Amino acid sequence: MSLLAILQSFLLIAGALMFCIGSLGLIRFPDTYTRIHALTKADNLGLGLIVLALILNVESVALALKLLLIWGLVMIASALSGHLVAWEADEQCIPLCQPGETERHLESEDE
Amino acid sequence: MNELIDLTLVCILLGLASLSLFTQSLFRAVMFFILLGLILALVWIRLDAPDIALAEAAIGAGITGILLLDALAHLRATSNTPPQLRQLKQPRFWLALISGAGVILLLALAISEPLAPAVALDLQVSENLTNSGVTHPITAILLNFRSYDTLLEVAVLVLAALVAVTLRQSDEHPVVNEYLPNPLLHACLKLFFPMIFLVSMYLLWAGAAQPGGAFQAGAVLAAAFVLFYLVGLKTQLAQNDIYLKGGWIFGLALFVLVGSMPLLYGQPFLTYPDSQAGIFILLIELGLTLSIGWILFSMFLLSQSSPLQKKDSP
Amino acid sequence: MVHFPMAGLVVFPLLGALVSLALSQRWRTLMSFALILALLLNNALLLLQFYSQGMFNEAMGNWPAPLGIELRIDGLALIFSLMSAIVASICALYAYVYLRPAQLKLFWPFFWFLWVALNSIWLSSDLFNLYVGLELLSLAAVGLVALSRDALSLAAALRYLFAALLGSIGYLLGVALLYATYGTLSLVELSQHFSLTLSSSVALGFMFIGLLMKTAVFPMHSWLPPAHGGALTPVSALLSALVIKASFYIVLRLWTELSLDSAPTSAGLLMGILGSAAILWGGWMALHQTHLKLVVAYSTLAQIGYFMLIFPLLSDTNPHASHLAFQGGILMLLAHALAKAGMFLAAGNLLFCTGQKDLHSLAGLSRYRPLNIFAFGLAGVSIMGLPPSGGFNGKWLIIQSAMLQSQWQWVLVILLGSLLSAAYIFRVFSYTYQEVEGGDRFKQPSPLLEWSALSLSVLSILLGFASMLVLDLLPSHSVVTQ
Amino acid sequence: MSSYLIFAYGGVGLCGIGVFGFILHTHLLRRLIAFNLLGSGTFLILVGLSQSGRGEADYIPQALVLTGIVVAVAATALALVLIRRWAALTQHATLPEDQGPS
Repeated sequence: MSLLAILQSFLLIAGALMFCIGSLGLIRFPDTYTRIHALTKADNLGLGLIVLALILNVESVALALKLLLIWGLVMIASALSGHLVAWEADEQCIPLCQPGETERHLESEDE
Repeated sequence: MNELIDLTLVCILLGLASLSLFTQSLFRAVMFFILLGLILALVWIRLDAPDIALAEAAIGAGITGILLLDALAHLRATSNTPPQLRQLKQPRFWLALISGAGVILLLALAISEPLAPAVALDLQVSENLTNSGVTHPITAILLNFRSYDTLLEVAVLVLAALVAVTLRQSDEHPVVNEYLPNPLLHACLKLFFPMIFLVSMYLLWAGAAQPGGAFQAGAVLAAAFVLFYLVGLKTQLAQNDIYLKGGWIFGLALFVLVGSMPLLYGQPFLTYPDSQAGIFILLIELGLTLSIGWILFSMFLLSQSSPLQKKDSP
Repeated sequence: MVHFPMAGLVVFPLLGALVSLALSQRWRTLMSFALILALLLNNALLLLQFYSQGMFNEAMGNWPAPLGIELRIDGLALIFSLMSAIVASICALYAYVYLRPAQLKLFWPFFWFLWVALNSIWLSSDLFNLYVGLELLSLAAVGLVALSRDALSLAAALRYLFAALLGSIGYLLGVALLYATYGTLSLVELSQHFSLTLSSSVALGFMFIGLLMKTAVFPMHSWLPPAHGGALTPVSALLSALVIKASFYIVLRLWTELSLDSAPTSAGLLMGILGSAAILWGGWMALHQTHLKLVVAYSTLAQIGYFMLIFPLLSDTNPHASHLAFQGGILMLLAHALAKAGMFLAAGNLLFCTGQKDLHSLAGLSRYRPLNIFAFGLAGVSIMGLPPSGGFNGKWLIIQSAMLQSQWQWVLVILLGSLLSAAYIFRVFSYTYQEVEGGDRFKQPSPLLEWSALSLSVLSILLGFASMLVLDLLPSHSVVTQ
Repeated sequence: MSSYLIFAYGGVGLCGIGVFGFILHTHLLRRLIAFNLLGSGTFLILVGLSQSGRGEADYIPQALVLTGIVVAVAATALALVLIRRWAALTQHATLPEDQGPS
């Protein structure tokens, strides 16, 4: 196993882990704002790590640039969508959870 | 190893399918369904069908998801009875169970039989590919070998849009443009719009040689139109009946026109002139892309104008 | 120019759809009727071409099957195409007078798409193309049902849509299995390689269940009466006369092309039992309706049952008898299309006269609106199967075939069904003959409405005299046993 | 077992679940979701099974599925329009015969 392969697998696994952490945050965090925080931060990093791992493997510069472009676009998109969700939540006056408090509004949201 | 991935995918697929049917909350059901669409896109990749993966992600998950969510918002006020799985005594439950199990059993039996296709249609496709005007087999099938299917399929799309117009309330006001007054959204979308159009046209252009084509491009275009609408840019064009319907039928009209031209020269319907098939296919696809984008968008738009009257008492 | 008449069957209605969406009101109507004329002419040309050269195929885009899609004109396709041309043009004329301008504006495109779908189904010999055609047909039909936009018709449209969608998926499942097994979608090529293995039986099972659901055969029929009974009158006529025939036509095509008559008789028997149940149940329900259009809709259910009786009678042991059954079935289908369209239009006129849906309100109409009652009655003659009518000839051929094969149970069912249909039609009559006081308080429908209903009814009677002319179009032994 | 065949069996499962849900549910939106599942299952069988017979990608069923997906979306959109209008008129998302005593 070459050094490159080891580095690649390390990056891939780390990226996948970041996704797991982000998803964990989505499930476990108490309110909308913290959930967005978990999703946008962790997933962007995760995608970045995976893109890096893939770049190590490509032959042409063009392909590497394309991969980087994907990363960049996804970052802008997720930043924007995160912002929009938080903004809409703020518009609807969804409160921030205080420490120790469990979610209330979500139960009513599902009905 | 690969089988393991496939099996996992299938398990996720079936799990999501059950969840999307049997969760109590309708909102979650729709969410699970959209998720299922995304997983399906992965499955299509595993099935060596990148074209379908693109279409599934854009049309199956994207457009269907948007329409479902949109409808859900309007259905909020209706009496939403959650599924009652526990009512085992209902004959309906047993009928459903027996039919579902019967379908699985019969299909599994049928599938387990060894296959011996007598006709090798895929060989014929690759033999005739050079005469079809494009190098991507799926585009060749959709717009040349079986273009008659595609013609009828576009008619189906126009028809669906037509029903949406039919059911529009006659007493309604013009569509109120309830855009999102968010400065960041505007700024980012200004950056994105050219890119989305570029992607759409690229998908169309690439369809001749690679995965892509009119339907995927049309779905992307529809997304761009919806974004246009959301940020409050001019969508007055769609208010005008002539432009609205003109946009729908543009692709179909072009298709019929190009298709019936050879009839005048004594050739069968939908025949392309020799050695110019590629150009005509691109022309038709361009028309289809615009029309499909417009149809999908107007489905979204027309549904905006009939808000549900809120119920007075729950 | 050889290619023109056949492609015209699809191109003209497509042009109609485009024109009716794009043009202004006056031009829309004008062009629509011009295109209807063109289509009638086109059908006549096709008939001439068929007389001169017999059955012929045409490959769309010059790609022959199995790679491309081939359209085919044979006797069966031609009969159905002529039938839909006649019924659709008279219904269009009726709709033009009957519908309000706002409704008419929406009616035209749906009508044209419906016609596109019908013609594409009659002509197609490709399994997947048939699927697309079926979907186009169902969506157009659902749109037509929803045209009146009230809650009742919306519920009917939804019920119809879900039944139709489930039916299409059933059909598509079957196509998937057949393609995987035989590697072809062309019906002609499939029939060369077809053998009744487990997987192809399952495939055909799914296809038939789906198609019969779309045809509203007995246990899967509950969507039909509200949809056909609740729609606007010209729409009801189109749906009952033509739309349900399309899915049945595919069943018939598959059955004969794949030589299922040599299959185990249990399949045919099952179809026959379903048909018998439909005849009895539909007749019984029609007898107990209080709304005129629901009576006619349930009568459609019963009539579908007669078509199903073809299948147990198609067998390879007695080619002559099974050919008789086939001819009888086709005649029944044709007679039903003409008579049921006429009956619905006449019923629409009667409802227009009284302004009410209830059967009791018909009292006195025989005296004051005899022409409409006469149209209704003539159609009823064909539905009941009294001589001389297309319905009688069809029933007679089927009975003959059943007697030749000594399958007496079907004869019994047909006789019982005829009694029931006589009962529900005379029941309607008995209401109209009741005398009322107060003289002529009914509205007068425009003569065009009355005459279009009457012309269809008369045609269904005339079919009784011209039966041989129609049957000559069919191959002399269409149920060929290889 | 080839991966094509695995997905064909997955499609069988989807079809079964779809039929079960389609008949069981009375809520029209859920029924529509069930119909879409049924459709996806059918598409998986169509592509998966015919490719497992050949052992390689077969473009014909893939093209058919592309057509099928578009048709399914059109049908779904049409159904949603009808459902919404029905809900707006009656405040119900189920058909009258399924509403039961209330």
